[in-house]
Amino acid sequence: GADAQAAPKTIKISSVLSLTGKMSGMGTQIKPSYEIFADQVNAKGGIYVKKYGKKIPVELRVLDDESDGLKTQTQLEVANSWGAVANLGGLGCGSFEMGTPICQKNKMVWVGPGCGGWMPHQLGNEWLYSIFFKTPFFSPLVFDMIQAQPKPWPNKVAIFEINQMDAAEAGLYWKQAAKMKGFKLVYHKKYLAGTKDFSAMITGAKAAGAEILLAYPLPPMGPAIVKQMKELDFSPKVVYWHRAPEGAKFGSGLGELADYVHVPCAWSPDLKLPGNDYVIEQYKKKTGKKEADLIVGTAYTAFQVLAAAIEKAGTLDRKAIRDAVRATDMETVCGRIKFTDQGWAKDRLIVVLQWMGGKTNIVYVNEHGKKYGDKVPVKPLKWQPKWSER
Amino acid sequence: MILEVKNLLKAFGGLVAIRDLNLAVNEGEIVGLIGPNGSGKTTLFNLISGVLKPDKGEIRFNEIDITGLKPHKVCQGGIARTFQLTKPFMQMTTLQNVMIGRTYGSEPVRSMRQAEGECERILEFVGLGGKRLSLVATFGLVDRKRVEIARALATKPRLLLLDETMAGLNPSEMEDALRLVKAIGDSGITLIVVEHVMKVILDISSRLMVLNYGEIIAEGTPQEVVRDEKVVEAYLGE
Amino acid sequence: MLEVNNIDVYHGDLQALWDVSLKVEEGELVSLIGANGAGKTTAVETISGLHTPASGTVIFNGVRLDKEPTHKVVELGVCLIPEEKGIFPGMSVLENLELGAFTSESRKARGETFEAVYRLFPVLEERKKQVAGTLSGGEQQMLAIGRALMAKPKLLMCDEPSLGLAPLIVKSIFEVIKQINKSGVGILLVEQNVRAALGLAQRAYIIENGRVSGHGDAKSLLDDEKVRDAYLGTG
Amino acid sequence: MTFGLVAQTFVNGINIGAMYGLIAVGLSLTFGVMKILNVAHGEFLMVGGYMAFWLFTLFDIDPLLGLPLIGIALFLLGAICYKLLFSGLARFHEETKVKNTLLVSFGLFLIFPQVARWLWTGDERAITPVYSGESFPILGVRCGYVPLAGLLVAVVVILALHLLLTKTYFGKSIRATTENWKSAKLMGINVDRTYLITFALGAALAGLAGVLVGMTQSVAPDMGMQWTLKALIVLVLAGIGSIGGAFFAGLILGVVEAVSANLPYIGPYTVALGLVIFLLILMLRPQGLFGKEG
Amino acid sequence: MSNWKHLSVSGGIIVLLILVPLIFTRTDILTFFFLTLLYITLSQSWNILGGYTGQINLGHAAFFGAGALAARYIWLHFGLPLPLAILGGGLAATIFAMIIGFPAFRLRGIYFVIGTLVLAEILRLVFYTILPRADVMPMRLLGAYSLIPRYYLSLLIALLTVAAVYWISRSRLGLGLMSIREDEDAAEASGVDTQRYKLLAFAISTFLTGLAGGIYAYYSAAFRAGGLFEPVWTFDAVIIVFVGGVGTILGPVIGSVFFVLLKQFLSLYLPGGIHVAVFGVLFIIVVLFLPGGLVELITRFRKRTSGGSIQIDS
Ligand SMILES: Nc1ncnc2c1ncn2[C@@H]1O[C@H](COP(=O)(O)OP(=O)(O)OP(=O)(O)O)[C@@H](O)[C@H]1O
Ligand SMILES: Nc1ncnc2c1ncn2[C@@H]1O[C@H](COP(=O)(O)OP(=O)(O)OP(=O)(O)O)[C@@H](O)[C@H]1O
Ligand SMILES: [Mg+2]
Ligand SMILES: [Mg+2]
Repeated sequence: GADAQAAPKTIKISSVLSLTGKMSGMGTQIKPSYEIFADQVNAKGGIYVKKYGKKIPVELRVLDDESDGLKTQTQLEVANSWGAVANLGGLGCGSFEMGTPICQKNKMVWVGPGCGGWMPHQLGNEWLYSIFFKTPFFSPLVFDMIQAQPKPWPNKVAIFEINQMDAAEAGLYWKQAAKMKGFKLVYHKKYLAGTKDFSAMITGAKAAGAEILLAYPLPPMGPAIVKQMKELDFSPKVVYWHRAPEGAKFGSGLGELADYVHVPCAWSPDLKLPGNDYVIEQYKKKTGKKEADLIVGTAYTAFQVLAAAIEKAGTLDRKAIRDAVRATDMETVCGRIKFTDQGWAKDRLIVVLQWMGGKTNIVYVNEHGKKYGDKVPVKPLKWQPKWSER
Repeated sequence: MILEVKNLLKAFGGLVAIRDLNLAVNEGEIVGLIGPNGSGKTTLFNLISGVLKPDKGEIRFNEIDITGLKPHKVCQGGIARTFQLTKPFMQMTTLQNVMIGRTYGSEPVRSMRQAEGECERILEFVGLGGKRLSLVATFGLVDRKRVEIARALATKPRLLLLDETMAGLNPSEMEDALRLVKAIGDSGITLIVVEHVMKVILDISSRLMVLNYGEIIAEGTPQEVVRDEKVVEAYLGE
Repeated sequence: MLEVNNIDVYHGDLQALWDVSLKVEEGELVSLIGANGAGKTTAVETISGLHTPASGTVIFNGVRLDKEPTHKVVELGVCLIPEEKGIFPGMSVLENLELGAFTSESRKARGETFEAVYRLFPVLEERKKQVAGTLSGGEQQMLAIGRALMAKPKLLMCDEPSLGLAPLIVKSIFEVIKQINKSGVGILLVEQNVRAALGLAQRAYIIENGRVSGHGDAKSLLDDEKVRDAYLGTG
Repeated sequence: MTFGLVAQTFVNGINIGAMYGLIAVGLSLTFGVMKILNVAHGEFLMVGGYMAFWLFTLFDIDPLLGLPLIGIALFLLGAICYKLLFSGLARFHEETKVKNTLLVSFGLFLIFPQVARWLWTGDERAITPVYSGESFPILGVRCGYVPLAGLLVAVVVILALHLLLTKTYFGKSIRATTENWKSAKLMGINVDRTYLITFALGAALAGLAGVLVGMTQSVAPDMGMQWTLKALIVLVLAGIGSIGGAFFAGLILGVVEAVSANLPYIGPYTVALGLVIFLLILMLRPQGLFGKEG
Repeated sequence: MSNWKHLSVSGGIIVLLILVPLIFTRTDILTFFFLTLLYITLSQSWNILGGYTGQINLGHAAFFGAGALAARYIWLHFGLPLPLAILGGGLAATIFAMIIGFPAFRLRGIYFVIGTLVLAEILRLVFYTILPRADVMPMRLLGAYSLIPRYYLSLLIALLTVAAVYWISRSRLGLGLMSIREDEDAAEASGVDTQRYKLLAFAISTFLTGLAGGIYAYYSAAFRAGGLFEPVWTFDAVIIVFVGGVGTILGPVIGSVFFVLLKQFLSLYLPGGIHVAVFGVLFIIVVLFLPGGLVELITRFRKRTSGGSIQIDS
């Protein structure tokens, strides 16, 4: 029955994000996305909670973790004590791995754009939900993408592997997939986060005759690698990176130098799925940017999923919300979201984007995305030419 | 013989600071050591106290070879020293300064209470009784020198090396200091005293040695030495 | 030439000088004597602008010094050889001397002053390439004086130039000071060695516990009973 | 490894090493000479990089042409920081000074990146003039224009600095001030101004290095500390106070890193390897590679 | 203050601290209490070497990290009892310190400072490489996780550390350490075996740091091995010691409370990054205008209110 008396004034939802520190670039892109969704919901009176028989507005509290894992944990304790019913996560496997155990211990669901790493999901944490696909499933994409092009295909693969969990996973699955699909690994180097000079690795990969370069660079390293590749006249046909090319300033900062770089993504502003126009328009209005950043849709989706789950749970009980999140099966601005028991989104739409002329084009879409037909407009892929011919 | 130095040699790069030096000091003596600036007096103290290692030669204390021992070992063995440029522990109290000597020196006392009692007596002795809880950093030169002497005494040395403890004192302060040094000598501690102030050195030393370019050029009773031509030429002037 | 009027000087909360006044006339050699910690060093450092008096004035040739920074005071021709000598140990003897002539005026006359200093201290010319920190105590004192002369001072203040020096050197240092004074430079000499200082000076001031307790003709002070008791010892 | 690979590796090492050298030389001025341990040195570098970014994107000024402008801007910034924060500490005894300046500059290290985030957001920024990434081959070895320009700038700046310190009165006054603060005053040296200028020069050098880093790599608000660390390492490697040595030590470190990055097994530890070498040298030769004994 | 007054005040504070988990049940408040106690141990242990012995160790994180890693492995991966694991953390840090201590103390002054900084940096890089994954507490433990035993253990170790420093400061050992800080040559000349006592101070300091690491290993739901060696662990300890009052017993305690409160307060009430900058500014102000730290502020205040003379309390 409806008990208006006991109804809380707001639905408290926390979001622990990196607004300062090393990862702040990503955090400051996610925050407006969450706010857009909160405003949108609140404009309609909030989320309907059956237990109270009415709509209750959402109160979003963003807490800065200063890109420091320890701070991520203490801020989640603050969120817990504040009475948040759920937490919306930030990006990056560091905060993901450090933060979600706190959610597990405090029994509060975490829904986030997440990280590519598969490992955190295999530990049995029942409170963690990531709407991103995981390394074993998206790593082989690069080879599928190449083999979907007209022959001749480039064949020799170089991997620059940063010493981070998700990159190590990706490295592993890249190697496996390359072998299965008939590609040849000619160069594989591990390097430390914080490495600023890539000329040694580039020189090595070039000497090995690499035609496909796979890497997982952090955003600040993106420009350095590109410039040094040009300087050393290394022009593999395919440059396929995670992370750095997703950065808000990758294309605008590098200009023509960014051309031909590929990045796999869960969302693109070119997707024509319902709701995207609104998100992009609001994002531009809110931030004054010319283009929506690549993380915007994914973050928005996290909130979409959480809000739907709260409504479905019909109560603000944390466990009930968690169970509802687990049972999610819905269409979002990112396509269909459905979780596995381990909390990662399965059968996800993934697109591969190629930078060209300061913006991204979708040049490949995986089988789960093909179902959407024209709503995922794919443009032809271009092999990277020699630097002298660009 | 309490101290015996044989064929000691020390060079800094090309500069030979101590040149094949021999000397002997008897128990209970007060030996004055003089010599021009840069003649090697402080270097000799540094060698005896273990701050520097000699290039050649031997130093024996109480018939025991102490050549090349670390300074704390030398101190624990019974040789204490003061520094020409004073080095008291600035951010500590006078009492704490002296306590370190008492608890780490040659006959260390482990009980803090007992050490405190003894140190207070030493402070009275050097005339710092009223300043036991003041920070040394607030002291002037005279008191700093007193702290150094007290700290050295607290290590219960049998041989004490004093490096220009009188420099910078005016004549009347010097007289106080002189009385102090004499009292130390009377208490049975053997002393080697480096000073440039002739009045002082003549007054207290039972024997005088003159160092020049790292060599002993004269040795004997004060009266003999000051009349020595070489000494007059190298050190005293007409 | 130099006039110090009623200055009070503090080291932090601690007052070191009370109402100190003194004068040095053109070409005069004046001595400042007193016990340890009496405030002699504080007095000359205040004149040099290293401390600012809380009250009172310092006037040199009609210019107020007490509000000026040290480098201005030096430019006006007042030089101090500090108690701890203060040579630049890592630099060569030559560089030390060059730095002595830092003010633009003295820089112009560098050539001549070099000659004059070398004439006074031939050993400095022999050692001009040597790193100053490796000189012996006596040589360092000579360097300090030589360096001060490079500035072509009108008034030279020496803070205990005999400290820690062998008797032979002490004699020659006093001799040099006398010569410098004869060449027309005013000198304010701080000394523990009261007998020598009074022998050298024309006039003297006695400082006790931060106050000027007496002043007068050097010869008469030498005979003064109280001075004898306090500073000359009984020996 | 083929000859081409070896030669290319060396050239790469020298390019990055020159940058290390330039950064270390700036720190060598403030730390080696004045004993101000400025852990915010890398922050000046970061600001320099962002200034170049601004000049380039807002006013279309080529970063290399902007160098003098940025040098002046950072000089002023350094002067302000010194005046506000460090001038009171300058007269302390060496060890106290090192400790206190370390702490104060640590405060700066907390503030600067945040200010940068407000001004330029947390994203990395790249400076890409048309010739960015352009290079030419010599005997099959690629030489980039930008690294070459960096090398040139570094060499010129270091030579100029060396001459300034040893040949001019001003340089001597800097050294004198460090050796004995009180005596320097008594020589008629305006000690406060000398320190101010020296510190500001150090900041300006960091700024210049920042432009080069921005051109070859990218700038981000949190990049400073890594470069400070690098500079400290190079500085100690060279021997504190040795200006020319700092440059050569930078080159050596650059080459060592470049070579080791291509060795099997060591590859991922390249950065750590440089540090291990550093520690070994410190143990065996505490005065550094180019420092004087004693 | 008389000894009695000292004792009763300390006793009262300890009793209050014991009551904390009964009064506060909010996990964030307990976490902040826990962190404050952890920082007390971390900074107080730094203080032994840096404040009392005068050896500025910028590699503190190396020993914290060694302690934490060792404790975590002994506890979770080898399955030994927790107290043993935490003790093991302390010992691991000490053993490591002794291995590097011999060469490290050949370095004097600034070379020691930078040498230790680099040491921690090497470990950080190496551990990020060989253990790139976060070490997450097993889910079975996370399900039953409670902050209360963690709080009490950290209280115990913090008290132990403070007591150790209290004892050191009043003992012969403390005198020896301080003499090294003031002047090594003079210390040697007074009979202090400076090399040995430096090593001893290093051993005590790193043992306590290792215990802090052990406690952290027990507390932390997840950490990244490389992250344990991040310079922040060192810098936080250094900041706390200097803000509180270097070379004093109370300094690190007051500093830790101030640090945790201020950082937390600022980050909750001055968001948008202002808190980081404001913290930096406040920190600089303390360093510039309160060289003796907050402890000095307290003594000044006491002097003013009581009007009496104060004694030098080391
Ligand atoms: N560590 C050192 N390195 C190089 N030379 C040194 C060192 N210590 C002393 N010397 C040199 O050795 C010589 C002897 O110096 P020492 O200090 O023993 O003289 P001293 O007799 O004590 O003189 P003073 O009366 O001026 O104190 C001097 O020429 C000095 O410059
Ligand atoms: N930097 C300082 N801080 C605090 N007190 C000081 C400082 N310098 C000097 N004093 C104190 O001021 C008083 C005067 O000292 P000053 O050095 O001027 O005496 P002095 O006559 O030159 O003595 P000396 O013969 O020892 O050189 C002394 O009590 C001294 O302790
Ligand atoms: Mg001597
Ligand atoms: Mg004096």
